[in-house]
Amino acid sequence: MSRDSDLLVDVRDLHVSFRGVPAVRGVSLQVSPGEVVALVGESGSGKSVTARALLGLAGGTVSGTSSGVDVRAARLRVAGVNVLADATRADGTVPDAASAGRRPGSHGNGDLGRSTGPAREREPSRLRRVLHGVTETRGAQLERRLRDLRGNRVGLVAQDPFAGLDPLRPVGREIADALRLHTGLDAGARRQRVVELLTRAGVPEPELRAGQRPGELSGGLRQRVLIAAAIAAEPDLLIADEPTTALDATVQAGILKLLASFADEGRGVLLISHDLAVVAQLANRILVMREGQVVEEGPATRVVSAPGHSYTRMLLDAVPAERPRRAAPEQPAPGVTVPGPDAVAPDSGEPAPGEPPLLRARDIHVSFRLPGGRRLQAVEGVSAELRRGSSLGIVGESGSGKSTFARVLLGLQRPDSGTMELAGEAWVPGPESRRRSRRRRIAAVPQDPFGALDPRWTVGKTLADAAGARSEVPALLRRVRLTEEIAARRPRNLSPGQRQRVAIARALAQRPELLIADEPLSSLDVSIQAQVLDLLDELRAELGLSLILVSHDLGVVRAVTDDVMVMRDGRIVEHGPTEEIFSHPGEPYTKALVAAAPRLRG
Amino acid sequence: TGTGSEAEGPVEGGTLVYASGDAEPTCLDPHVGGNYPQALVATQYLEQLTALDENREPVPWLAESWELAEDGLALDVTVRDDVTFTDGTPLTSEAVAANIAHLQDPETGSSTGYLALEKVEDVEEVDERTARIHLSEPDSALLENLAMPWLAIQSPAALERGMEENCAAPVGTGPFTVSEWNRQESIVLERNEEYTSPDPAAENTGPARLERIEWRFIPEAATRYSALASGEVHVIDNAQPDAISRAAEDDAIAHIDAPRPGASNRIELNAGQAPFDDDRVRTAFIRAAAVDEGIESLFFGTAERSYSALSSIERHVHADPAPFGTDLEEAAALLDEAGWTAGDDGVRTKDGERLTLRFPVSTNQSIPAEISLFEQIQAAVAEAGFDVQIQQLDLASWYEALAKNEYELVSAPYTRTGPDVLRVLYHSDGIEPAPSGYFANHAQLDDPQLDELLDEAARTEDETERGQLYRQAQEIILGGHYILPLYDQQNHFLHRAGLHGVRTLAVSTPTFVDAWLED
Amino acid sequence: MSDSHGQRSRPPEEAPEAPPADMRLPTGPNRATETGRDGALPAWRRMLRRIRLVELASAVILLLFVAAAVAPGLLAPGSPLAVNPVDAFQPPSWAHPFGTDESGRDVYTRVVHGARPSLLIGVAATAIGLVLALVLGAAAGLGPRWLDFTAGRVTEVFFAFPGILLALLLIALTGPSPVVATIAVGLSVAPGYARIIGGEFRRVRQAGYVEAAVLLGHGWWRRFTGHILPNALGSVFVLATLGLGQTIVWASALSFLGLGTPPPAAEWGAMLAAGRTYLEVAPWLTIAPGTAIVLAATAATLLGRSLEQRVRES
Amino acid sequence: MLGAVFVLWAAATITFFAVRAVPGDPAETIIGGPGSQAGEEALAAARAEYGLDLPLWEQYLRYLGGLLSGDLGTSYALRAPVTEVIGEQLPGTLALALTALLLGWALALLLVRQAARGGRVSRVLGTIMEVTAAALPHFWLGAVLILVFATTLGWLPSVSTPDLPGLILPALTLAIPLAGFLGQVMRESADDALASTFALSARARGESPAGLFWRHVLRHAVLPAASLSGWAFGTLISGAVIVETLFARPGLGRTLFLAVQGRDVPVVTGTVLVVALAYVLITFAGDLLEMLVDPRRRRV
Ligand SMILES: Nc1ncnc2c1ncn2[C@@H]1O[C@H](COP(=O)(O)OP(=O)(O)OP(=O)(O)O)[C@@H](O)[C@H]1O
Ligand SMILES: Nc1ncnc2c1ncn2[C@@H]1O[C@H](COP(=O)(O)OP(=O)(O)OP(=O)(O)O)[C@@H](O)[C@H]1O
Ligand SMILES: [Mg+2]
Ligand SMILES: [Mg+2]
Repeated sequence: MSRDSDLLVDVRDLHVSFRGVPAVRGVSLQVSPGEVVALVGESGSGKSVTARALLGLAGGTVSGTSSGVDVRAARLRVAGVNVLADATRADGTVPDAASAGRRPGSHGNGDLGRSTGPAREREPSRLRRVLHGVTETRGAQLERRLRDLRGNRVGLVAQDPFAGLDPLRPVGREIADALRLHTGLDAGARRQRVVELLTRAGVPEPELRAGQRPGELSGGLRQRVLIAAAIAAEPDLLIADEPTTALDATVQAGILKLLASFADEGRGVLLISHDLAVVAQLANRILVMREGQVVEEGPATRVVSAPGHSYTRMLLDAVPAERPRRAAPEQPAPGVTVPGPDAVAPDSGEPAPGEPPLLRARDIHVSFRLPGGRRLQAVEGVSAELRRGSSLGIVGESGSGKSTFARVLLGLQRPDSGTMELAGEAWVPGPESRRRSRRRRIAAVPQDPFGALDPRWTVGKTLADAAGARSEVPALLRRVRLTEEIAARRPRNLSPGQRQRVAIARALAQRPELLIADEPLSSLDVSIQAQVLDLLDELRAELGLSLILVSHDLGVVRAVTDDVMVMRDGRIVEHGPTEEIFSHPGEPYTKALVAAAPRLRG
Repeated sequence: TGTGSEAEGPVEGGTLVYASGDAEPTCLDPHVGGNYPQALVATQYLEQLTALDENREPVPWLAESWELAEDGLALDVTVRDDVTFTDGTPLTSEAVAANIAHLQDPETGSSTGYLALEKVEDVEEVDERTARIHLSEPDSALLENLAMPWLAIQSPAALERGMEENCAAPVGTGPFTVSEWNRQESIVLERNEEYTSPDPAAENTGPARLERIEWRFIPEAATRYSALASGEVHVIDNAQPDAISRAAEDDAIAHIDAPRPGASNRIELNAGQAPFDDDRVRTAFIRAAAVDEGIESLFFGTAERSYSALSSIERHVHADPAPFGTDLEEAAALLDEAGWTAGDDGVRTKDGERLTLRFPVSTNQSIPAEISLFEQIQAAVAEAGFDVQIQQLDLASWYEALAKNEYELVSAPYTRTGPDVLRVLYHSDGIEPAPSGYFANHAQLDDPQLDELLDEAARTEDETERGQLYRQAQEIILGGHYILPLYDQQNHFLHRAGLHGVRTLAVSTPTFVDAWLED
Repeated sequence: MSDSHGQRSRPPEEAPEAPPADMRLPTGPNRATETGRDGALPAWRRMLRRIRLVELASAVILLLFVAAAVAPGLLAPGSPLAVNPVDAFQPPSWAHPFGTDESGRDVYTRVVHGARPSLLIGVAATAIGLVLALVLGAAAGLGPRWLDFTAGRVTEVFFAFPGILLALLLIALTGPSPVVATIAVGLSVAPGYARIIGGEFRRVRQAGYVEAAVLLGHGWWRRFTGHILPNALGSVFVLATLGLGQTIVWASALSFLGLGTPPPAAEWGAMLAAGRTYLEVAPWLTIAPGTAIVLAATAATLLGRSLEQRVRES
Repeated sequence: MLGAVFVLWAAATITFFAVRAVPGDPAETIIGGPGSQAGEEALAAARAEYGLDLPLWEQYLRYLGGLLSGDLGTSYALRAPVTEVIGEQLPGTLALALTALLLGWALALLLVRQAARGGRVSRVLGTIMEVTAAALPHFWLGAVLILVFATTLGWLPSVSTPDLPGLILPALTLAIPLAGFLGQVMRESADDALASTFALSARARGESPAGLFWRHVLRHAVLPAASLSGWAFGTLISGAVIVETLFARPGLGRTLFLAVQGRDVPVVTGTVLVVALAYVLITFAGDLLEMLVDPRRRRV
């Protein structure tokens, strides 16, 4: 590998803890120019915290609000800048003598960035902070240096696309900010560049989108905006934290290509993902993390083909696309959904011949008003039917109206026209009071689980509320592979993957007949994905659960659903039995989608 | 350097800024309504038929002379011949008749002036300069009353203009004329260049020396004083005790103490109903109410204890400290005797009734120091078992409380010229409320002997005899413990030491005829 | 119903069947602290360690005020009404720590005895304002369209009235008394609160977790009490703690206009209003009650915010 | 629009009846203030002139009729058309209230900004400052400002003058408590915004703490406060009653106070109408600001 001084990222023995709770425990990590390094691993294993620590933002945002964060490392250099001293400062943390004693000093390479008398140095800074409420002058200098690092030399695509953009500002402004901060472009040039960047990130109609606010954009669009903002100043290093979770396969392919080209230009990429297929396609090197530690590290090909650690092996085995469809297809024959009247209903016993389908949506139209008065037709005449016990996948490019359609089915979005019936009874449109008594029959996993969890409620309370009894909470948590300890936490202190599992657990808690899940697995690592998928299978078998699954991950859709519906621009372009559509896609769009899906091998 | 030290004599010109703490009048014509703020400002542009000399005897002003008929039922008033109103109308007997008619016209809504002319039946224009005032009864107070600004003589032509216009800019014969009125802010008064009628005590014979007066309204005492101290204004009225005591140490500020005539500042005990219909309870209250120390500390030595119903500047004033001695034990004994027995919480009761005294206080009329004094009285009489309830009310509610007879104690100022004010305040006629609900006899003193004395005094022209009658009347009022006199109605002015020649007139309003500013 | 049950089974510190080690996520917040520097300390010391200085100071101050309100005689044995004109305008001294007022009353005693009426005015007026605001705000922020419209208009009419006018009219109608002043002040702060609360409700009702509750089939009331109110409460909380000081001060403005708590009651607002006459000769007359108001409000705000932050961050 | 008319109508109606319900005879106000010693004739004349002898509902209808034609009636005490009285007083009060509003906003922003940049200590200090400011009575603050800046330092006039220096002290007196309140209200949302993921994104983009504040946090902080502009204006009018008295400033606040004291019904209702109108306008402006900042509000 190249000499140390050339390294874009040089981290030795990084420790991060929150109020004494360790999140990262001794991670070492190097990224050279031209290299794509991937961090994979369990949800909550500290991947994001590691990534943030590289920018001196381990604890989140600015000083003052994130006290209680402790960052220490034997070495923490990014693009030649020693982040460490700055990191501690910017976080407003002052390490105290007692905990300094516990610092694991296993790396004796003499470059102990923060152990060279930090206490002596920091004492006055605290005093001054007390007096003036401002960072001391030296700290300010370092802060300025760090700011030059952030955005300019290192770009970060933050993990959660739903919360990563300021809801009050047009997204184009966010991108333009990066340009304003790091380039000398004037306003006009910036505007032009924003459009270019959006185009490059695969955003259609970039001029229009630049003027919209995050609330008006689909998850995938927001994620691409974040990418555009991160690459705006052409940084040397791009840290991409789950950059494609909300993207459909074709767009994902485009983004991955973008990242690859980045590395080809001699820049570095630190990619965080739980999608091993994506990682395998792109990364030169892979680090596998677990509980704050790196358990395995090595060249991508080697790690994928000959995993050394049992956990890595487990991860690889769990990749859905690599598993035969339906791990244990005991009985369920595919319940055909597409308006074929003769379809056979699955497991839940033979339906009476005249029994209506569980769900029948007819000709749903939804439109939104855009700035400037134009209307956007988000869903245009979509119909669907679902028999009891069967499952329907909805795939399609980002912004094609999948979530909107799902929200109509849930009775959360009033359609402009169209109707939906639940087990033959009117469901939508109509007043909420008519739905209320039947609500518990349908459960949902929203695309934005963070927003859907009451920030004031502990996980335990949320689950108990949905289940109706506290006693079920531990079991629910175990089902989604969360520890019971999570029950006492609040959403803010969970990683996205943890939140998503809480959302799933809540949906299951109400023992629904129908589960409508919008990207339920996007933030989960494959091992847990597999477990959740198994769980869904189990429930379908046991309880006759019907499922509507919105997902970008064609592997998952293929593994779980009986039928699939492909959407584009608010319309259905193709639908039919899943296997058939995947093996013989009829429409060119479907073909492209299937072709673009990353594979772990080959 | 420069002109105008005291020694060198008066300087011409300049604008005087006067800051009044009184409410801004709603009408600048003092005939309408008739309160003290109106008198203050009207003194600058209106003048009266008579003035009062240093002995408070009526002397000619706009009236050159007068003659009372034998039977006392007609008064011939001859006005000066060299005076014209500032609108050019000459001063004639017609003007006198028009003014009295204006005051007596219900549409005018005069109250102070109207009452002062109660006995006037009609005015006859004997000739160009002589008006004969016919009276229903002899009125020994009439000439004194004619000295009040509320009976000032205005241009008959101007009175014709109608109330709205006249209120905005009355026309008189004074040293200044109203030129501008910026509501809630100031009234601008310009010098009357044709001025010929200074009051008898004036040293200046021609037009005023000041060119202009800016009459500002600064209701907040501290602000007013601050403005004076920083030289933003030259004169302030309603100077507060603490400000006066501070000003005493400031060479740049001078003090004028001009107690108002008429009644003294006193607390009246409502003898018209229980418990004060019992002389013993009234006496007990007065024995218990210690005020001397309070007056000393709250007023910083600027107010002097009064023992009289009348202002100390009035003629025939009779002061007697004897009825007002304090003695808690005597108070207790008297209450015991009257059947008020001590209760558990220290408040006495009788037949289940608590010894509660309602004391409505008008915040518009009582300054903070005075309210504090009331609080001290409240605390002092509590020792004897009285439960005084001070209710701070706005003026309208205060009158309402009085009209409904919902009070045992009250402090109401009354400014008027001459001892006849006693008749207004303590004649039993004053118990019967006017249609508006107003009545002046708050003590509800109903004593035929007193009524007789006061009526007789009002008819008596002979000053010695009059003095006798008023003395007897006052002895009844003081001896009967109907009132607790506190001090003269406070009327303090502070002004920059560079302002000279300020004097006060009949009702203690300042005149600036002689005044001049050092520059 | 499930609450009592829930209390028992809460923090699964010693879960009977701990998940296998490799399934464990980073440990809970308490654990590391225990094993760390605080490990040796008993539980109550650990509790104390976590109490921030600000919280402690605020709590102590509030406790003092509450003590003064409950048993003023303990802190200041004298009578707040005992006048002694000879002693008027004494600057602070050992005998009179906060000096004496224009009637020679001991300002310290008055401030202590003023705690009850003042805090009562503050708390009651704020409560009146908040309850009204909650009703109006809830109707505006949550109800159906027509109710939103009506409540919105009512709030606006309320608003359009200058608060002081309301107070003046009420007082003119019934005469001044602490109760009227309290009601008047409560009414006049209500529209401001209603506006904030309405906005907050509007924000919260669109939140994903409220949708989630809809999906669970929870009715309006359950959504309101379970999610909307608690999440909107943050700002309500701020208003409430701020209101404590503000309402006392508003009431004192009425005293300034001569319409507040009738004298000579020892009430902070009335003391402020009365003392301002002597601002220059005896500044301690306003400084003492003013400081009391500010201290009470500040302590309530700081403690409240701190606790709220704890709840949010725990 | 209809809402605004309703608000104006309701405000006028309530005021009309409320003032009439208050004890005290308006006729006395007409003839020289409460406690006038006027006779029955004078009172009757005054009542007839102002229509006070009519049944209350007829007076009300007449009043409404007058309103429709833009006639707010004639002041009992000032004997001048109410429109004229208000017309004279409004500019001064508007200037005062708007200056105070702007000043209050500026000070509040400063406070929030200061708190957003520092550590916990400065946040606590900020809170103390805000709460203290919010708990300063106007009459006391004004008196202290006069004492310091007029009497002692002599920098500014103690009596309000129509020019700018005369406006500073009164406006400050109103603005400081307002700033404390606004600051507290803003703080809450500012904190949330600071802790959010988008703030992290911005910081990761290289935004400075100041940039983060002005470009992101500020918008979120301003929202709840902006919705309060109308209300803040209302409190400023209430405060103006005191400040105008204190600084001897002509204005609507004092007019209102005196009119209530004098039971001058036309002036009270007229003033309330004008304040209500100003409130409606300012709320509208505040809503515009809110919508400008937060597009989510536009759809509702
Ligand atoms: N600000 C914070 N305060 C307290 N704990 C935190 C904070 N941020 C992260 N954590 C905790 O640190 C651990 C690591 O979190 P991190 O976000 O790095 O996980 P991750 O590996 O990125 O997971 P995911 O795949 O779900 O995104 C988690 O247990 C999380 O709950
Ligand atoms: N509230 C809204 N206002 C305006 N436009 C909206 C709104 N909600 C959604 N849209 C638009 O409707 C279209 C469909 O959005 P939707 O969220 O249904 O997409 P999606 O298929 O779920 O995409 P993704 O896979 O990225 O989540 C998008 O163009 C989006 O910008
Ligand atoms: Mg993560
Ligand atoms: Mg979506």
